Amino acid sequence: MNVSVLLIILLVGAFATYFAGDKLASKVALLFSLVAFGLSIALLNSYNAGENISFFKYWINKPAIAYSLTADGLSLIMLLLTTALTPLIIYSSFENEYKNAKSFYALILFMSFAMTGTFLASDGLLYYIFWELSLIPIYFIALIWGNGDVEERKKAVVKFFIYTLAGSLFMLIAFVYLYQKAGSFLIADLYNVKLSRVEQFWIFWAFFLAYAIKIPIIPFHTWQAKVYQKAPTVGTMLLSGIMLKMGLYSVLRWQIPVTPIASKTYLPILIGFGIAGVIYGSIVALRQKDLKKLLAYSSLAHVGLIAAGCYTLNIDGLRGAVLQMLAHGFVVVGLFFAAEIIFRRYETRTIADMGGIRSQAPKFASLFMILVLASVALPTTFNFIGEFTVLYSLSQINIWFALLGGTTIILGAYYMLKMYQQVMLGETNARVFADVSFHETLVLVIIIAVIFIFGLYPRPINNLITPALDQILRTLFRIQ
Amino acid sequence: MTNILNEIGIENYIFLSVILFCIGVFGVLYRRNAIIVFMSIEIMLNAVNLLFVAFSTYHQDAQGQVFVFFSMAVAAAEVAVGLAILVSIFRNLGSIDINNLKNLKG
Amino acid sequence: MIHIPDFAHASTIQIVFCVLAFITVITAFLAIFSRNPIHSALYLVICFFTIAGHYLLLNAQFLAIVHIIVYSGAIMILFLFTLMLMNLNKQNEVHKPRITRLGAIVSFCLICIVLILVFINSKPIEGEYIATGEDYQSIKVLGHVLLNEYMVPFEFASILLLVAMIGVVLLSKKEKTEK
Amino acid sequence: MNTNLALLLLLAPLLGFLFNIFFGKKISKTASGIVGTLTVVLSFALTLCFFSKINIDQQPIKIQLFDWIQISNFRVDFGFLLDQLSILWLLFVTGIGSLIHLYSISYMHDDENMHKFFAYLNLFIFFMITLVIGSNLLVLFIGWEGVGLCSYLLIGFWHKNQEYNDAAKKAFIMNRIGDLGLLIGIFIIGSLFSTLDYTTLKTAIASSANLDLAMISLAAFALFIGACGKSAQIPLYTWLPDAMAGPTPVSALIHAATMVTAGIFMITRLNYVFDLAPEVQNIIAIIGAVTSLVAATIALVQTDIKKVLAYSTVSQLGLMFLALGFGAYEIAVFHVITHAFFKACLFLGSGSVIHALHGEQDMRRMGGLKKVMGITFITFLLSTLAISGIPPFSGFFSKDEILMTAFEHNQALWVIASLASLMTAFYMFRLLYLTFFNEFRGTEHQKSHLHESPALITFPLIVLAILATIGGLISLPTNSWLNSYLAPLFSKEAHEAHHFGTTEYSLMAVAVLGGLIGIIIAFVKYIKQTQVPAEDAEITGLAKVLYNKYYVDEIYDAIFVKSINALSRFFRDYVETTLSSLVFGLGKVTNEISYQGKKLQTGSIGFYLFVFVLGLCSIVTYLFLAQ
Repeated sequence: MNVSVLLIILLVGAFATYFAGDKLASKVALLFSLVAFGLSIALLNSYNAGENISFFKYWINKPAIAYSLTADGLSLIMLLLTTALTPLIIYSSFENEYKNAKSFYALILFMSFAMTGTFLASDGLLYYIFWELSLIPIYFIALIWGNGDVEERKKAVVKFFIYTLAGSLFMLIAFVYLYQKAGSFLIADLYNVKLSRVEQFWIFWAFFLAYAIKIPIIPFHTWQAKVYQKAPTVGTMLLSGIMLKMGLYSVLRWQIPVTPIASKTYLPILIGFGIAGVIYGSIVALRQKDLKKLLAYSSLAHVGLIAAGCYTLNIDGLRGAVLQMLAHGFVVVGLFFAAEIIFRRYETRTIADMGGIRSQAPKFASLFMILVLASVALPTTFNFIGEFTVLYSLSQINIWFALLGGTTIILGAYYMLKMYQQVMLGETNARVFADVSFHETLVLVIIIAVIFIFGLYPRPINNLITPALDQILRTLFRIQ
Repeated sequence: MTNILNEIGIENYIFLSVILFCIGVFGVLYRRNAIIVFMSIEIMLNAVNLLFVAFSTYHQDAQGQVFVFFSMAVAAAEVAVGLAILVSIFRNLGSIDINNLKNLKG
Repeated sequence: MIHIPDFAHASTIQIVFCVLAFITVITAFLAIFSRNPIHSALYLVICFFTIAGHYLLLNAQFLAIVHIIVYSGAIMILFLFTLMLMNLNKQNEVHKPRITRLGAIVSFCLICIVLILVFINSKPIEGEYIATGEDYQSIKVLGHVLLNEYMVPFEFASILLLVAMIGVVLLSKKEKTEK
Repeated sequence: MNTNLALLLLLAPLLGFLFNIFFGKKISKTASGIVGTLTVVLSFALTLCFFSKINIDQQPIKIQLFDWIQISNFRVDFGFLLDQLSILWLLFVTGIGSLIHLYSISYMHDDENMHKFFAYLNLFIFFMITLVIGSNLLVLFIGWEGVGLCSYLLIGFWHKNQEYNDAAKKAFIMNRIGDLGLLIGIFIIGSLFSTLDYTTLKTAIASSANLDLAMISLAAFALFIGACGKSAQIPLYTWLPDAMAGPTPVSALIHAATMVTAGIFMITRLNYVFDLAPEVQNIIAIIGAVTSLVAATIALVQTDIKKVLAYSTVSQLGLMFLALGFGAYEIAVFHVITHAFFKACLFLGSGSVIHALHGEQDMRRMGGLKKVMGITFITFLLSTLAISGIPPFSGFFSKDEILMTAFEHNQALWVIASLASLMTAFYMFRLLYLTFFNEFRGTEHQKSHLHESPALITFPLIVLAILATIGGLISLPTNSWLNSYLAPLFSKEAHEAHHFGTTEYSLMAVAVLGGLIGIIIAFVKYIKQTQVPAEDAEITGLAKVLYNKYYVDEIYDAIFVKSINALSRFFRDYVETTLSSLVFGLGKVTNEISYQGKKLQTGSIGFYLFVFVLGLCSIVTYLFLAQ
């Protein structure tokens, strides 16, 4: 068995969902996504057993493009994140009514397919194709099923689409140039190609532009808040939970190892970008009126820290970044789901309209509190491990980086608790707030369970990713 | 049997067809009546046909003439369709002045 | 190297060519310049006849005949019919603005000069005109070439004509928009 | 066996928490309270086991569970260390914790969310135990953040009141500022010594030849910032008085006896690090002394009974830091213990008073309670005497030790500290007089309902009052059990018992005299002249500055909160829009180019053809020339 089976399952699932019709669509989609999750667990097992789960076949002879899917620890963990979050996200939308549900769920599965492909592809052009492919479904999901004023939504979504597409174009140029040099798009060949300083400089920034927009790193983040706000929550979850990680993953997989000299040269600048994102995102989040926008900016802050970790170029930073990616993926999905739960009852996302929910819905309040605490990286949650490791690695480079990056501990607590206070606490709200239903509880409990299990015992993940990250660093420093 | 070109020279055919072609171009640019424009196009086509035949003789090869056949077929089809379009334009607009056809304006 | 016909010692063929060429150019000009489209069409017919004459001069009898049939016989008749259908013979064409005419003349001169200069300077390979004596343009040979080597394009040409025919019928049919 | 017992000790409160969270609502309030209490009592009993064990064999017990965080050159495990220090801390955490749980069963009985209250209390005890028995700095950090969380939950326990929520949030965020310091300290220690484990760290420091003293100082300073946050020292003390918004048992347990001493625990735990950084120790001493004076001055004029106690706590914590600054860790620990006894008793006593007055906290509305609340009064009196440093109560011994050490090292700080303790005696007796003496000043309705609190409330008071009275026995000036008990922890020789000569005795006399002066002033003012503090609006001059806590909250608000909010608004309204319009600007430029280009499409065929011919000419020319 190899990884392409997973892709096929997801693609078949997308079609099956479409043909299942509106009524069955959500269930069929859930079924297929669960199958995909099970399959990725099986793949993990066979990977751990030492089996070869990669897949290689020449696709186009000239230019030489291979249908090459490789899974190492890093790819697998991202794969698991995708396939674990997809059923969760699908399940979380069970209580929503969507027009044309079959297309909606088919697009979710299709997006999952494209993202999985991105994490697996080890041929530059194939990777690029998957990368761009993942943009299409989210465009439609946000545009068609989004909320708010249509014109504004269109503006935001089109901006997002064109912005990210434009960024990716630079990546494509870089790939074409690399192909000229290496004569192949295969990642191994790209790692080995000899590039001069100046070439690395250009390629590095071309990649950076693509990833900085996708991640997003400030000042390339302007698409984010609006799209998060306007997209349906499912779309927001997909975007923030998985799609952002595509950018971060790509930094580790493609950008750093291909351009080692440039990466080392610009290390302080890039960490600076990341940390600026942390501080900026946190400060902007303080004064947001819209719950989803606030969460978007908090995500910006967290992702900034992850990006800083990626660019530290040491094993702690990389490992912390990956751990934090996973943790952030789960927590942010949970938080957006909490926002959705409130929206289902109050039909609003404006923080000022909320308040006093806790006394009506104690169960929801507790679950939401745990998510908030995880988001501010309380020890024993998964986020703490990531954040601690990243900050530690930053302190290895310069203690000031750690200090500045560490302001997320303070500012994060400030805006999250302020939000929680305004949303949940205070005099009992005049409007009735029904406590969480079974479906909603299940989703939140699963997320929280993951957060705590890996927060206390992250060793399985460590064992999985460390060899892969070591390999990346060895490539980076050209150690055989 | 001698080659006729010994007497006339291929250059003269070339010049003739160039002049014919230019007259065609001039007609297209100069006139506003769509039918005359069409006629100018026919002149250009014929200029090319003439050159084909001249070179067919020059090379002593039938292929040039074969192309003239095809070109004629295309010209016939083109004229037929073009005139039909003109007729329907005339029906709709009451004129075939090409300056009136400005729907392509951006 | 320009071959200037020596009019003093011109052979019959040369004279015929010159006369034909002269008529061709003049009638082409007249076709463009005459106000009345019917006249234009008639001049053009003459022009096409002289071109057929050129074909004959070049020994391409079959082609000359086809040319007369297709152009003078079919295309120009079509033109005349259209003109009469539209009743355009009396229509006074408004002159184009001066700038347009100027543009037309400029581009005419330009393309003339460019093409002629190009052909003059292109230094054709000087050599004897070959005369293999082989028959290469009789109906028999042409038919052979056309239906062997160029069979597929030939068939396509027929399809093209068929399609054109259908298209024309559809186009010129009165639209039933009134329903 | 040790492992299982230790785990049971740790997990019992967690189980209590889980039980109360999930099933607390289904069982009766008292039952949930009893479950909560029993789990802590169980922990206390187990602590006693360990205490007796360690007294016999002197061997610290180490427990390694499983690995947790992986760093490139070291690993952080879930591990626990039960040595003298942690068991000592456990003793009073679980001991006082049990008493306060017991107290809460009665105190919180009217609250509909009592099961939650016990759940949070249990969770707090769990995290406090984690903090204390962790074998490395990160496990300590779990507890450290965890108790901060519980403090947040409990301060904001009455979550319908947004002011309480503000106080809770403030406490959490100020703690987090300290936490960042602690984390930075952990990072530096980790990168210097590649370990966070206490015992390994100790040997690493002892064995390494050339230490990077500058970095160690930085680490010590960062750790001290962490301690400042948790133990409410300048400049991070303002959250503690606000934290009084929580229910009174919470104030007693978390904000007086246990959590706020975590900073002292951490510094004592890492004494070998701080010993290497004398300049940081100086800073600690100075900050401690200044904090104790500043807090004492504020406490002089406060009228809220709990606020007075809160500032008194800050002041006493300042004294402990003073001792820490001089490297007199065992003295600081001693004061921590005695302070835990008398301050818990004082808070619970005030809780009893508040309970009797149905939530009234303003001392101007109290008075004359001596007659109705006999037990409360007596216990309160004993504790007040203890905190005022009157012999032979426990506070006398510990405070005197601190003052004596201060005198030895730095006489300026000694003066400050003595002044602070004089003030302590004054404001504590002011509190006592205003609350229990003279006539009752509250409403008639309150007066008719005055009553002594039930036994569940008075029992913990009595126990704590006894401890506050005799607690000094554990470290008598000449024969200190505590010093010898703690001796294995400290690298240098424990402070030699003070050589008792004239200086020492006169110092002692000065201290007692200072306390007495404070008491006498209070007596004259509030008993003889029966003064009552003025209403808020009538306070003027220096008293107003003090009453408003030197306007520190306002200053912090203006400097930090306002500016960061203004920055946030600026970012949101200007920077975000500018960035956004930059991106849109790119689109607009493209649009404009296309709009201008559109004009080329005139629709005039003649023009198109003209251009076409020109293009043709140029192409032909180009091709020709290019040959």
